[in-house]
Amino acid sequence: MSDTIDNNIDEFEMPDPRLSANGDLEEGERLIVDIVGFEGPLDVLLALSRTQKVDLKQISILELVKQYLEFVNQARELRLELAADYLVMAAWLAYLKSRLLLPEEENEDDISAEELAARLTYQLQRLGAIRERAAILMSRNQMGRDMFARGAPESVIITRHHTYELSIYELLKCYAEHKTREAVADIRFHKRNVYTLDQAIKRLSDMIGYALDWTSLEQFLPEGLDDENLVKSTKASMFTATLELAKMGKAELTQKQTFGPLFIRGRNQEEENG
Amino acid sequence: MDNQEQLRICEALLFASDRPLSSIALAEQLVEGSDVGAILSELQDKYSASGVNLVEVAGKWMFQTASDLAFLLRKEEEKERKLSRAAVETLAIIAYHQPVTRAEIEEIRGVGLSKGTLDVLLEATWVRPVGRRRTPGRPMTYGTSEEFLVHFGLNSVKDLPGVAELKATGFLDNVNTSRLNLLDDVKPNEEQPDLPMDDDESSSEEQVIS
Amino acid sequence: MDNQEQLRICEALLFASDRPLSSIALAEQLVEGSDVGAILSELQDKYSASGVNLVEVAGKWMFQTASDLAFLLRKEEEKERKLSRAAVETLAIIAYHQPVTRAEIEEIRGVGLSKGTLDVLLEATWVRPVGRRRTPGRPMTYGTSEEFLVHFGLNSVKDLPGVAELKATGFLDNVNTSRLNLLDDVKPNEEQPDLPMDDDESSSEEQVIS
Repeated sequence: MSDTIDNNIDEFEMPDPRLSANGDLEEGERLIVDIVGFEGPLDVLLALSRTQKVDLKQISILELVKQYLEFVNQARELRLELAADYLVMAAWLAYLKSRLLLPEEENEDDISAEELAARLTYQLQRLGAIRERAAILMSRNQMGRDMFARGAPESVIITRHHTYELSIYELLKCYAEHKTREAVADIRFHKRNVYTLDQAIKRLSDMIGYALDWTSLEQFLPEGLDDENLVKSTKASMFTATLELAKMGKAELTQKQTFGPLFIRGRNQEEENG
Repeated sequence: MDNQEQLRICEALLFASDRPLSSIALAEQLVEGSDVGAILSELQDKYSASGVNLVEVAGKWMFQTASDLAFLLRKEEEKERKLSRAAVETLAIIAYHQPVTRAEIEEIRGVGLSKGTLDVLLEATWVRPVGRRRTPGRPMTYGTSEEFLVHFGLNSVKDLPGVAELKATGFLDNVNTSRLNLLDDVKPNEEQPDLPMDDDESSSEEQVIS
Repeated sequence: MDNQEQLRICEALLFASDRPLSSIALAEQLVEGSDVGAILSELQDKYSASGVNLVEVAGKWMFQTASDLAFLLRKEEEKERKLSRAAVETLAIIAYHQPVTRAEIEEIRGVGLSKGTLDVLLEATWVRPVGRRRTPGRPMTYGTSEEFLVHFGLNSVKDLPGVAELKATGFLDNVNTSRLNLLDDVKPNEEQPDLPMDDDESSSEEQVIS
């Protein structure tokens, strides 16, 4: 079978070809510092661990740390630009290395160096395991490459007949709402024919001087009004005007019975007279 | 490879192909000297009683659903659908203002009318083209159909309640009574009667509908 | 209709389709009381030696060319969807760890995930967003689709190669994505089920895919 490299399970089992291409060279120089080919520090670590040619469970973390730091140093000597990730990992591994070499201090808060090493191993194993599965997955027969579905599917032709549900209520409601909106949009303000309060106060003030006795409010209303709206407006304004004049102390009001006529007389005059 | 293997390959090729295959094209995929004709006729026998048959069309071969089962591939579906709000409003405007052109509907609604909205109403057979306006461009006018009246149980469009009646039945609750006069503009367009449509126009419209 | 007729109907429906059909969908087309399971297993037998096989994928049923003919049918000229190494690895992580967040994928691979990688898998419709994690930021989680199962001939994700071993070794345990987790205590994520996606989120995500 002409398998592509993706299907080659061995790729993940063998030492990484990116590292071992210059197999003749010394251990330290054997690294091909081609970081472009690697996908981050974990990828490099996994590739390096493969060169130990042992089961991932038995890899020597110290050895791995040494290899990685060499890798990074060499890259720096060659003035290759290393992403920050690589340097962070290098710093962390250097820290781990020192912890592993020094006698462990009695400190319950700290995680032991062995535990940290075990976690790194776990991560490498996990990545290794998923890569194996990825290779196995891609080596499976694939639809459209190894096996095929019906090339000319006969689709089910569905003829849909739509019936529409709408009640007369919904229809009318909708139209009414439309009309409501339209009405709102069409509001026009007509100039209303009114008798203003200022007009009323002036008229009442002028006339009250002559009303020394109680006089019905009706008597003060202007005559000859035929617009009913204007009559209403005039009454309202004249009533308000009497209240206003009473407040100013220019008039006195009295009403003998509920809903009965309202009587007014001027006050200033009386005081002057009295 | 034995003959049976060649048959299996033929079978797979015909199954996976997106077009009918000639016996020559098939032969190219088989070991030299295979009797394609014999293989095809054996395959045809194998499938003759199945739900799928191997048929020869225009000198080429393909699998096809057995003709007595063709009904499986054709389904009629009755589906109840709900009209969009725009469609209901458009229908109402056509009902009250008919005959009315598309431009007039848009003006009344104050928004553009998407093609689909009118199509849905035409498909529902509630709305139909009724003529052409005697104005520049002779635009098509729309009105309601007999199906519309039947669906809503109306004898004629004159049975639709007027605006005052809508108010009386509470449909126009939110509208101030004093403005009702502003609403009372529902009167049919008193213009010259629209032109009747020619027969061919009418049929072309139906094509749009379908 | 006798049982043979029901079998022909199943055969025709499955043969006509280029995607798997569920036994429920098939049963809807048969006379009431038909034993779909028995019919399917009879059909499977009937085709077991053919160039076309009836297979169960994604919990559904479909005809496809026999896998032993792959080397004969493989279309060399058809440009194969070549996935990058990152994409293959990401696909495997999503398949085995699903539902999994972007941050978790990055944690396992030890490297950031470029936007294109996930896009390729989403575009291939092998991967889909499946919900949101109940953690701060409510990150989107990803899983595999039915198309994924069909493409790789799997009945369910439980049938992924070596899934049991991975589980046994603890490699499928919760992924700790807190930064510098090597230094932190490994705190398993809380076992709250992920949030399902809202409809609108789902559709907006689909727009990204399409």
